[in-house]
Amino acid sequence: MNPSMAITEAPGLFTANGLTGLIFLVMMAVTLIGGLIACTAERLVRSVAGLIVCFIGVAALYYFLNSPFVALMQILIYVGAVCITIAFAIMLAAPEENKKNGPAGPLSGPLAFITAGIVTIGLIVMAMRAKFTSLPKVNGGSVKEIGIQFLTSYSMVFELISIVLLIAIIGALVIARAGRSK
Amino acid sequence: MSAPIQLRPDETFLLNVGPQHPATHGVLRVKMQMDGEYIVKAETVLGYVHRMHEKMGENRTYAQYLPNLSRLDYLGALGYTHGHVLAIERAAGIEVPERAEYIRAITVELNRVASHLFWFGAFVMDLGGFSPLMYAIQDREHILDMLEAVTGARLTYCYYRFGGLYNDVDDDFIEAAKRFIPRMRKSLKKYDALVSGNIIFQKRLEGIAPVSAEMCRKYGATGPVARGSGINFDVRKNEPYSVYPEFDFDVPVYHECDSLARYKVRMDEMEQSLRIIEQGLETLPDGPIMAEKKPKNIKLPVGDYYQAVETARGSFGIRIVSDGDKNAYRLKLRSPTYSNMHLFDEACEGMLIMDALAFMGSLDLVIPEIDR
Amino acid sequence: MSLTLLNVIVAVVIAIAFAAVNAAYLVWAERRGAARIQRRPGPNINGPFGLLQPPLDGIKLMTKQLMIPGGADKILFMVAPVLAMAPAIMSFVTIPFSEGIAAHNMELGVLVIFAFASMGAMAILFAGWGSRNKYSVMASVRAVSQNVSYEIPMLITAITVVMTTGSMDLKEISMAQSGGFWHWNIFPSLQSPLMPISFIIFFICSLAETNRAPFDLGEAESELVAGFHTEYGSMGFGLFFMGEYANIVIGASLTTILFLGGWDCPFGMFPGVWWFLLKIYLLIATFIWIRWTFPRTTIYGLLNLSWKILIPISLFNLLLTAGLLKVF
Amino acid sequence: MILETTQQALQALFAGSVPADEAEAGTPRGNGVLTRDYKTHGYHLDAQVDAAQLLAAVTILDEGGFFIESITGVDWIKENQLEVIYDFSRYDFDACRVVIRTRIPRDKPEVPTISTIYAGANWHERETHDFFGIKFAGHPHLVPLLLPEDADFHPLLKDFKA
Repeated sequence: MNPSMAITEAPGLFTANGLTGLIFLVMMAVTLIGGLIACTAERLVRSVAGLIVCFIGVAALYYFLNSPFVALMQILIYVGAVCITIAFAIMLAAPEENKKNGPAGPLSGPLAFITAGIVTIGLIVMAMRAKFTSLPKVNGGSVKEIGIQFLTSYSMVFELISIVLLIAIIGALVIARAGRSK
Repeated sequence: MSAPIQLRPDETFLLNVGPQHPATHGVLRVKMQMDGEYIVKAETVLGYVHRMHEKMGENRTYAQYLPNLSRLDYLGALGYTHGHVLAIERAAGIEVPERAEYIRAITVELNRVASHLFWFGAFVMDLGGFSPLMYAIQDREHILDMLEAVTGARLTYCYYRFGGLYNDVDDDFIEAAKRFIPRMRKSLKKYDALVSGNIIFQKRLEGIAPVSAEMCRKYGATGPVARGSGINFDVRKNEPYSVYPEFDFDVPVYHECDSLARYKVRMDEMEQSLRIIEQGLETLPDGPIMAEKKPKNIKLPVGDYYQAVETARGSFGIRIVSDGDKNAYRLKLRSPTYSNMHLFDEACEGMLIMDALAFMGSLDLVIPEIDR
Repeated sequence: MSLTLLNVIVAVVIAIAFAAVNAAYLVWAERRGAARIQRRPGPNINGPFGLLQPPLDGIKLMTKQLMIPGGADKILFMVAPVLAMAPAIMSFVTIPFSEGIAAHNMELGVLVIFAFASMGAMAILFAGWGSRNKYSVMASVRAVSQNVSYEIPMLITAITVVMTTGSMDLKEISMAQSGGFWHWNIFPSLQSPLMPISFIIFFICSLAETNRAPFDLGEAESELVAGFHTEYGSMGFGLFFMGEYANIVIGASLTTILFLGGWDCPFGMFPGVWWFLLKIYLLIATFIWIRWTFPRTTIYGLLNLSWKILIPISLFNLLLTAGLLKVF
Repeated sequence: MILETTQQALQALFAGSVPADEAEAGTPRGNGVLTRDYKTHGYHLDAQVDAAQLLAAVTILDEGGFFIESITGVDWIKENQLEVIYDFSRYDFDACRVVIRTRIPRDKPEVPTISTIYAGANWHERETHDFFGIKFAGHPHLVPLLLPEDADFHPLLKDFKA
């Protein structure tokens, strides 16, 4: 739950570590609140807003984890592109906003609750048992290093992702063009 | 050209453009059924400034009715009063002195230039360019100053009288008008450089909103709208009235039928109007400005009379049905923009909203003149 | 550590102040500039040259009641102006005004600005959607598709510059161009001969990204009334306004840094912050000049320009530069 | 040229009937085609037709390439009649203004619509309906145009009191 638990002695609030922890907690809270809004909001557009808050929180966490590149990419791609795409998708496909997705069975509530509970407890237990060691800094988040890594050790993954994106773009184009008569 | 649209009636929405909307230049309302940015169907709703001028025509004597005509179209009012006095003079058989007719022609053409100037500015503003409006208004101001000195009014002139004019022009006016012509020619060149050659401007208008000649005929479109569709129709040439046969001028006609053609027609018309003014000032005869034989109370013989004139917006017709009394039994005003605007509903179907509003601008609407 | 924190806070406050003052006085400059172009005086009553107009406008906007239209999505409606303003101010933090003046120099300066700029589209979308006004929704859809389309060529062009410089650090990019105007990125070099074209693409994109005429389809007052901020009054409108001008300053700053040598003097002497300011204000003056001269494009003309002209050219430029970098 | 052909074509509608004499307009006259002095009246042909012949007459003009100028009404309250006046003109230099008029009883004012032939007649007919209460049978959308939506009065009728 709280990684600062790993630190044995609780630091004062106004020391550097304490402030860092506080900011970290705030970021956690932002992420969680964003996620909650995204899940529970009645209107789909508000869900997107929640998602954005969530993504910004995640980006801040990345920044905190000393990888500003990933953090900025998170904002640029997830907030700037993915969320807008989702918003457009909602605008294209939501004439009835409040319609629920089919009738919910009598068991669905309890089942969902139980599943969520198990997952949560599992995660908590894992977090408590895990040893938090501070890993060595790999490359200080340098763009150059990341680029070299992408084009050498992870080039296969990188290319596969490109292909997935290409297929997605082609699919989107096909769907979009199908609506036109010419 | 706009891309073809696929009609999905269940996914359209109603957009209410007006009665208060920046593009309608007054209180005009268009109900648009939209499919995204495309117009599926449009219905114009009129009558927001309807004042029942025709009923006033029945209740007032012909002379009392004179000021009403200038309230139709606040931009080119002289053309409308010209139509009225011509109709009465025609029916009552009043001979107008030549000098008066020349001055009428000069002032009407000045007014036409003023009207086109304002249209030019407003039209470019419809397309998102602000500055030309200011330049146009500045040039128009010179005309209004001149007309004010002569007629006593800046917009709603009541200058013409049955049989002549209210007031003779003085040398100052002639001097000012002579000075104005070269200045205006220079301005027109400037407008050409600033606006006509602009690639964004051309792309916005070229091929947009085609109005075929046949469509013009079915709707009775006249004026620059018809001339932009390749119809060589100008009442000044087709049914010459006043002293227009004595002037050497051309009627600009463009065959592209698009918004750009309508724009070009008006820009060329300003030049032609300047030519008329120039010739009129040169050959302005001396003499009286009022007919000598003119009945004090005008009564028209029984019958009905029609007079058409070419105003800045097209052919304005006035039909007077007289029962011999001193006011009309029935007075019908045929306003050009009414017919021109009627095109809009049909022509804008399938258009993008921004093209449609540019098209609306190219029709040169003056709403009080539609609603009368 | 606390000193750094203090530094950061001071820097952020200065950035906000700079953004706000700029926004206010750019409105004044724009109005005066427009007036000059249109041969009229413009605001000249309040104070010398009308210089008191912006604060008075600010007071007026702040003291007005914030009207929320019935049926609007209140939360989104109120969040949108803040979302429009905040990222714009955040971007100021990374901009180096000269070698020594930068709130917080980051290695990834270019990326920071683009990341925050991408959030602006969301603000417009929320504003349009939250207003529950058809004009606003149409305008926001337009503005967002425009922003998304123009981000791509802008980013690609920026990457070209980053490749030639070998750094994403705005400071380093500026430093790499120091020593007279012939070192600036705008001039074609052996490695990237298409730089002037890149500059033009970047400039066009920054016009489009800031929703400025001739690409102001998001407001398009002659057809969509006032676009996405139709329903906004008082400070909600004020924030959108400030956000727009802050974005303009950032766009001009970025253009200056990437292409015009940052704070470098054209003649290789006395580099300093004044050169930087001179350059960005010249660019902003160009923005104003263009806005009051050109008519507006159509939405399809706009998207065609991006997808059919700017993106292919910028991609080609990217590949060419990459190839030439490898060769030389 | 056009003048003669149009006159003949319109005259054909009244085959067998006596051509109307040059009675002064304003007094009831028989159906038929009259030529008018353009100089004093401002139009060339004046055809009064029966409401049933209206479409035929307008079709002749449509085929002749005329454009529609306007449609209006006149309330002849003394004769208890309403008159509908259709103005047509030409785009070419062969100036020929044609007036088609038809008289209908005041208590049952109904004429067929010509908006099927001239799309532009739509508004003119709506306006005439506004002002005179004349019904245009077959008109697609006969609701007030210039008057308020709920207007049930017809201001240009001579017995209209505001």
